[in-house]
Amino acid sequence: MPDEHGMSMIPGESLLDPELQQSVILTKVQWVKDWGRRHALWPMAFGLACCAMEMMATAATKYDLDRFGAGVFRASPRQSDLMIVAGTLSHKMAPRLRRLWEQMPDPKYVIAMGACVIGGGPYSKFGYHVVQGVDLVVPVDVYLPGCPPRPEALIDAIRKLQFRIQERSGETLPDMPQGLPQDPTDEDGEETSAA
Amino acid sequence: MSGGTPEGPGPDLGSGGEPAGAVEFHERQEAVGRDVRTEEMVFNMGPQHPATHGVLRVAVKTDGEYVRALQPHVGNIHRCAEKIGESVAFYQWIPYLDRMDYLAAMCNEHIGCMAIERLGGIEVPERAEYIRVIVAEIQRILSHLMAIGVYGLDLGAFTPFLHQFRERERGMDLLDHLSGGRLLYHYVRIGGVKRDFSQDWLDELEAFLSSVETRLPEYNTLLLHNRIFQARTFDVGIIDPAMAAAWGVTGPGLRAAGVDWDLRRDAPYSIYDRFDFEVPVGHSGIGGQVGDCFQRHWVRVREVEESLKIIRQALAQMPEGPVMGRVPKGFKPPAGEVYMRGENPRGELAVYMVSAGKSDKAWRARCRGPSFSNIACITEVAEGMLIADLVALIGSMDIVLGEVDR
Amino acid sequence: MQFWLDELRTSVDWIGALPAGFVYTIGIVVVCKIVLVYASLLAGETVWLERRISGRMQARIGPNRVGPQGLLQFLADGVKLLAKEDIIPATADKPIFLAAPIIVFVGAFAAFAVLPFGDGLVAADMNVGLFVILSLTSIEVVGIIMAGWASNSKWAVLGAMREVAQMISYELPLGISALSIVILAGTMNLTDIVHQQEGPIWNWYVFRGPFAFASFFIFFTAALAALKRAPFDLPEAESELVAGFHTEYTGFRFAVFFLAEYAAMILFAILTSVLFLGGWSPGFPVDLSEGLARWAGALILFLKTIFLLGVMIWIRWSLPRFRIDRVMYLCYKVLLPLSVVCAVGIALQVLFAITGLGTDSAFGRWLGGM
Amino acid sequence: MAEPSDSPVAAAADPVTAKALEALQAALPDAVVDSVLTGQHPWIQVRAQDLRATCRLLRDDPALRYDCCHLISAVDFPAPTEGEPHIDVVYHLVSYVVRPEASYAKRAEKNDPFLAIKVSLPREKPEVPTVLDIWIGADWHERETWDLMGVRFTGRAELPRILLPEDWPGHPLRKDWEFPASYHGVPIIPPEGL
Repeated sequence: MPDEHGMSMIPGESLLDPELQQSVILTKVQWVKDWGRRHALWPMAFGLACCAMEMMATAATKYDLDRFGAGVFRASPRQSDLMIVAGTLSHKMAPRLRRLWEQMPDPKYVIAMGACVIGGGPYSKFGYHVVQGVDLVVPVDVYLPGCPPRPEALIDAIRKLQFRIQERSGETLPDMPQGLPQDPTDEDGEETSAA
Repeated sequence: MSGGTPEGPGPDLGSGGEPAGAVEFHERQEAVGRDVRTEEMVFNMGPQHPATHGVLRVAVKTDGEYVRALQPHVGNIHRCAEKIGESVAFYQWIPYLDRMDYLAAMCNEHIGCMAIERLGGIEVPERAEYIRVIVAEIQRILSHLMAIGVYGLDLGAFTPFLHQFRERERGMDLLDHLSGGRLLYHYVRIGGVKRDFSQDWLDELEAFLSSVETRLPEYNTLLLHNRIFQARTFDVGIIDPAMAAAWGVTGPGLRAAGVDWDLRRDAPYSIYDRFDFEVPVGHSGIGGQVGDCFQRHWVRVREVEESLKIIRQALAQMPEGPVMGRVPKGFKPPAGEVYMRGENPRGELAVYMVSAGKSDKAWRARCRGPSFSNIACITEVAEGMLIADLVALIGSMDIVLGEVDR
Repeated sequence: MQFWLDELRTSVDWIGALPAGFVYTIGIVVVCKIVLVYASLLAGETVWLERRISGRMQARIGPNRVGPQGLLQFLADGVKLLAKEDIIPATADKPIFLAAPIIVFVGAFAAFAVLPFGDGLVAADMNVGLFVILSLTSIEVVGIIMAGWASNSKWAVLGAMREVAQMISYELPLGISALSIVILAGTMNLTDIVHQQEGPIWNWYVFRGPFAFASFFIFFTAALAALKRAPFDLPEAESELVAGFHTEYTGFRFAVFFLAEYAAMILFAILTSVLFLGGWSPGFPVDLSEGLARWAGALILFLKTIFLLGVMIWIRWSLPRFRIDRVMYLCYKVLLPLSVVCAVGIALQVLFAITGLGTDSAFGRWLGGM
Repeated sequence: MAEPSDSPVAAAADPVTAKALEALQAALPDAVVDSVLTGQHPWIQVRAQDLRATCRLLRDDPALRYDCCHLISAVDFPAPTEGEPHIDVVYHLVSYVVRPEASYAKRAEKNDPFLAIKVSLPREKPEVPTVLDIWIGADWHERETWDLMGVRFTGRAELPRILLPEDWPGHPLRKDWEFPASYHGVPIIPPEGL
């Protein structure tokens, strides 16, 4: 769980005296950790709809997300740091998304890619089955508008997230959403996700 | 479970086991000795799984590596396109059609607009028809390139996937320069298209066509002619013509099964009857068996070549003139209904629209996503195959979940 | 290593005054550290190499932002993985889950102890060096099945099953083709095997007749399979099994698996160069046993290793993945009989040489490796 | 605008539908309720209880051989201008086997055996016999029609929802369906001001 002081996720660290946290060695350690996290954002290979095509295009030949160290798409949520929610989130999918997010180890980041996951997008008004924004389900770090956003925009979002991780390391993370969807159709009690 | 010994039913294996005799076993099971107990596992492939091409969830009952039964679960990105279709005005629905099959947006627009035009009796200028065919065929090339590349990815070859993106990006740029969008365009409008080609764009198009022409053999070297690829796809996931017809499989899946059927030729819409092109049909001469994964892949590759032909012919025939017909302001078609079918890259998209008259909204807007029927048939095809073959099968169907769930 | 320590004890007075056992203990620890750090760095840079080469192959660039040309990318990855949350699934078998990465790590890295990096640059110059390496790398299987089983995830179990089936099968052609070289060389000491290949390029064991030549390809193919490299990457086939046996592993434990995989790649690349490609011998007669020349030899071996790693990467990013039954088919019906034929053929070669049946010509002597 | 038959004023009867209608009237004289043979969407309406016999005939008759159920759709008419409130279920059928001509050369006229069968159901209790055993591909279409329109298909083992979750309230494509406020704690109607 992200604590209120920002990105330090190791249990017990936030128990340290705030003044001690400011001391030279600990800030250096924090800097090194942030540096690593910044340059090794492994996204989860997780696409929902149209935006996922642009996410793939961003990882592919012309735009090459791997330049920023963010091109290692992991299929298992256990090994990924960044969830790019690309596409429309439906009510049926929301519990699974939530579960995948919970399966990711801390520190984890979420980019809400596209109009649909920001606020329902074009489906907001008449789409009964579309969640009105992914931030109702998981906390979002970067909102990336567009329908779908261009790959340049996704690169920009990742750069912004990198900036946020290191340069604004102490900032508060977004609040946890209140509504926690239950998985209604998990009849066999099996894991619905990769892990 | 197969725990039955010759003497009688095997011991209860607890959770995960089915009651004895509930599941029929494949012949190969008999190779397991009598002391070996096997137990079935239920895998949930997806919704977050690299092989499901989106958010398909397939519950697979396996015995070791063999698939015993499977059930696809869809609806994870059900986006209510039909409800929206009857809630918004006709012209407002076209962008939603784009988003149904996001890899074939132009084709969807084309067919959706034609449905509405037929409903309202709107004439489309000649030049606009040609432009529509050209952009739809560019879209078909892009979609098939994606399908070819992603199929490689499913089979573990990463490089063809990224290589096809090189051509795909050129094509996307092309449509971007024409319409302003890379993936979803809203370029085809009711009554015509948004804007005309420019000479620069035509030059760009020519460069794109020739680059696809030169690069396609390279992709074939990486996949189609690759020994491992052939070993993975030959005789895997065979769909015979009767099965294809009964399940409603259309598009490359149907043609690979040996059914010589292409709406562009057999029920020509738009101006497809003016072009001379072949319809690739799976046959035993190309390797593998008719209707297997390899033949579906081969049909896609061949269709890219045919699309190139159609575009070249359309460019040569294209007349001068306006690109937008006369569409009455506050367009309200008379009461009636229309069923418009068209050949999408994935199969037959059909739009069934009912107009109540005196309204700018459809009374009912129904879509038949080709992938919806294509993916349903894997329940029958996949029984008894290996998990790796299941991945090959799903990949070869080339589904787009946005269209399955709509 | 003992050679170096002895030299140190005779040349430096105060070290010579220390008890011999103490010096050796400290020496072992230091050398182990050096080997470990070297192997880890090399493994990390192999990851970078792989990402850059695959980038080139795929008409893109690859990581280039961290450090010059992205050379420090693996450090960022490592730091990040170290600082990640360590999740142990609630349903996992905890002790086995925790022990599995350690066993895999030990299996992959312990073998470096007997691996020569150059003439005399070997931590433990054992007479049974090759045997030790092959047995230590087999330990990895145990760790992997532990990981797959203890994760209590179906994908992991399936991945582990595939891994075990594949590795145990491919150890047969791997071992037998290595055995061919042992027959040819008459020793399992890796340094001695390289010494026998010194001189002109046709002294390399890969060029000692058709059987040795075939053995090289069998060995390399079987090594690819044992390393779970594409086209044999079934245990972690992403499009089928999500991430295979390490699906449930996070952070540092995953990093260990990752590192062990690349360490094993380097291990087999070095082993292949030592067994077949003349080790640190440049391919022409030159003395590389003393002083700076020793390090030149190490550099030559390093270059050969990089070349073989490049080939592995090249193969991985070009080919689709095999299917499990095809993998087994290839092993038991193609590679295993071929490797046996090669071993027998080489044994006959040696027999002819010993009995003098071919020694009347220079060609026969060369073929027999005598 | 390739063919003149596409325009809504075309008066020529569709030969494919006429042929099917003829066969139906010969074999099942009571089944056909209504038919439209002209225009761009000709159709034949049959009684719900005769649907299975109709479909079986259409599939098995050697001259018809409709081997593919292309689409099943339902249209809700809660307050039609004439008649009772009803729900129409429309079956669109295609035949790949029987085509007017066997040569696949380029041709000007359609080579497209394509048929629409309609069933009208009472709105309160829309029930129609399943055609799952006639065309296996109808399975998902029937499930979807049940899911979104609430038409129950009788005679099949189970009829689960397909697109929406099992506990979703109501059938959204009914014209009188109302948006629920939330689903499992996640709001559905966007908050005010959006």
